[in-house]
Amino acid sequence: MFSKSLLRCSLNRAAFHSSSKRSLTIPFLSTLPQKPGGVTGTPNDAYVPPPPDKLHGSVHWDFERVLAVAMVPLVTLPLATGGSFMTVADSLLASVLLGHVYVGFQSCIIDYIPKRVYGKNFNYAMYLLTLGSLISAIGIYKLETEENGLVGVVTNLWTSKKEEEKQK
Amino acid sequence: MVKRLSGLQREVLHLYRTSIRIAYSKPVDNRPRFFSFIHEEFGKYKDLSRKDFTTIEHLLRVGKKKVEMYSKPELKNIH
Amino acid sequence: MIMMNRIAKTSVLGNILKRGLATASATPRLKTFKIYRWNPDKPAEKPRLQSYEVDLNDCGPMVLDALLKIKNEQDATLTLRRSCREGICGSCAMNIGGRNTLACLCKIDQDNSKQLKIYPLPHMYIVKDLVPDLTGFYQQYKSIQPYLQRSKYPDDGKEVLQSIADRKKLDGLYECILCACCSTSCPSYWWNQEQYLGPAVLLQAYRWLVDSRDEAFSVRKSMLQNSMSLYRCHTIMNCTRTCPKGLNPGKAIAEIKKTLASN
Amino acid sequence: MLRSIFRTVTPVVSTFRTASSSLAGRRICTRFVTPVRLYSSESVDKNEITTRVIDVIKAFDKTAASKEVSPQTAFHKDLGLDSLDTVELLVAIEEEFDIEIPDKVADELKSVGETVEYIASNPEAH
Repeated sequence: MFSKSLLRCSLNRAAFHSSSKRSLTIPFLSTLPQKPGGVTGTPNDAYVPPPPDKLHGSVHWDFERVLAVAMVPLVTLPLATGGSFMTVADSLLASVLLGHVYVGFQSCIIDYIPKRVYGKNFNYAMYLLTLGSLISAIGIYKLETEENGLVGVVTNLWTSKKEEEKQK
Repeated sequence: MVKRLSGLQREVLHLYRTSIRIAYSKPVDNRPRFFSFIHEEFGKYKDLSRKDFTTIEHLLRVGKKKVEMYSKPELKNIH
Repeated sequence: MIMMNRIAKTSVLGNILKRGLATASATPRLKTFKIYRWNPDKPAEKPRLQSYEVDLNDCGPMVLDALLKIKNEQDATLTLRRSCREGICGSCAMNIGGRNTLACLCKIDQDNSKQLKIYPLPHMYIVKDLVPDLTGFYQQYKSIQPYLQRSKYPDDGKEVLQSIADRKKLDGLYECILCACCSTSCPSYWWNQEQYLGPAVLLQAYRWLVDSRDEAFSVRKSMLQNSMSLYRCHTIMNCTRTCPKGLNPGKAIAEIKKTLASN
Repeated sequence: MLRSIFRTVTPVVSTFRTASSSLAGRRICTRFVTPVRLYSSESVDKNEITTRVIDVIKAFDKTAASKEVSPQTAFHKDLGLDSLDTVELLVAIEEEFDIEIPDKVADELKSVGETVEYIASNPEAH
């Protein structure tokens, strides 16, 4: 995987190498002007890190891990019981999954639409993500109260497919 | 007649403007040298294609670094 | 006795002669090296791969030997950094055959039917040919304050002592030569190298964090407490895979995350 | 070279011009005595600006000196200046009036009239 990605990169090299980051940015989003050559000053000027912020640092990382670990029993339980699942546990699964997905997408945005390059567009992407998550949260609420939960939906998909096959 | 300038063109003009301003910040007697140096540096790539983005961007980067160097007040003259 | 001596002498002589003749008469094993070339003095010319043929019979075993042979005999304009030629200075880091490594520690594949492609370190601004601009990398290294910080030094003016167990913690960290192979192989570093410190610098950050003699750990920890400096590491582990010195930056970063998480 | 000589001469020339263009005599006297920078509070008269701008243009290396320069003259069309020359000329004018024209404005200035207009609207010009 590693050598492959590097090889691909080296093939593209001729195209982007002396170009700036522009060829690597998302084409329809406006970008901020960047430092010439990615740096200012000499090698003797230290890089200044952003101000310390635990909420976006270790606390955020802990939150990520807790969600990921919590997914394990929540997913294995319904698989083991074969579909019959309590509403409480089911809604817990749905919300933890939503949190997990939210944190994952957040990471993607920080990686690929960084504030340093995209400025306002970074904020817009974050708003969009929050909006989508809120809508999903409402969806989960409806799913749990009016229908038979996330596990129920998955079981339905499973069984209906089988029935279709039987009909054929 | 009025052509909208592209972002890159505007950047080139900005670089040219800053370098000329720096030339004005030097002692009066030495200014012509700075001017002719700037003219020479920009004149070298006058025939560069407008579409040759990668080269223009590279030259802009190099130019900005040079401007940074020449803008130091200790630097008073060039030959 | 004399006879014996004579026989031994002739056989040795014969051997030398034979070997000499063998090397002279053997067909040259020409291997093609494709090397990335770009000249900053002619910026309008696009970067290109230039092919050179080197006779492996007449060349040292390492890629750096071949590069220097090319520079000496074929093309003096080929530009590269090198210094110690024994893997301790970290100057000759480059991308050889798709892998970031030190040219002086990388053996030439003796199969001369295959070409060998040599590029500078990926995703860096290029100064010329195989020389990348590492200014940002050095600035980041400086930002982690890579020196011993403590309020008191021993009264006798001798070294600060530490236990054998404490010293052991630095093994696998202090050997890093800052060649930038790992940082430039990291996709996260490719996207965010202005803000993400990258594996090499984080390995050093950890090296000073675990040093029992250092007292600035709270400062060292707090400067990593943001979303960019440390947490852009997604344990891709390219760093560990590519390290020419066999170190494990990925593990060091994980250890930093653990120390930060538990406080 | 020629230009720099001209530049040192222009302030004197412009003061003479203002004298002939029937301005208050007292002001001219002070102008001879004190350096130009001192009265920044007064806004400068438009005609005076025009003459000074035209002087700078005439002193500029690359303009055909024989050509008549009026407020209607366009830098590119009439004076045959390319974009870089225009930038250089504008910086020379900036120096003359001791102001700094922001990039956005400067990229839009296409003629002598527009430039004079901008300088007149700038309170820091003198």
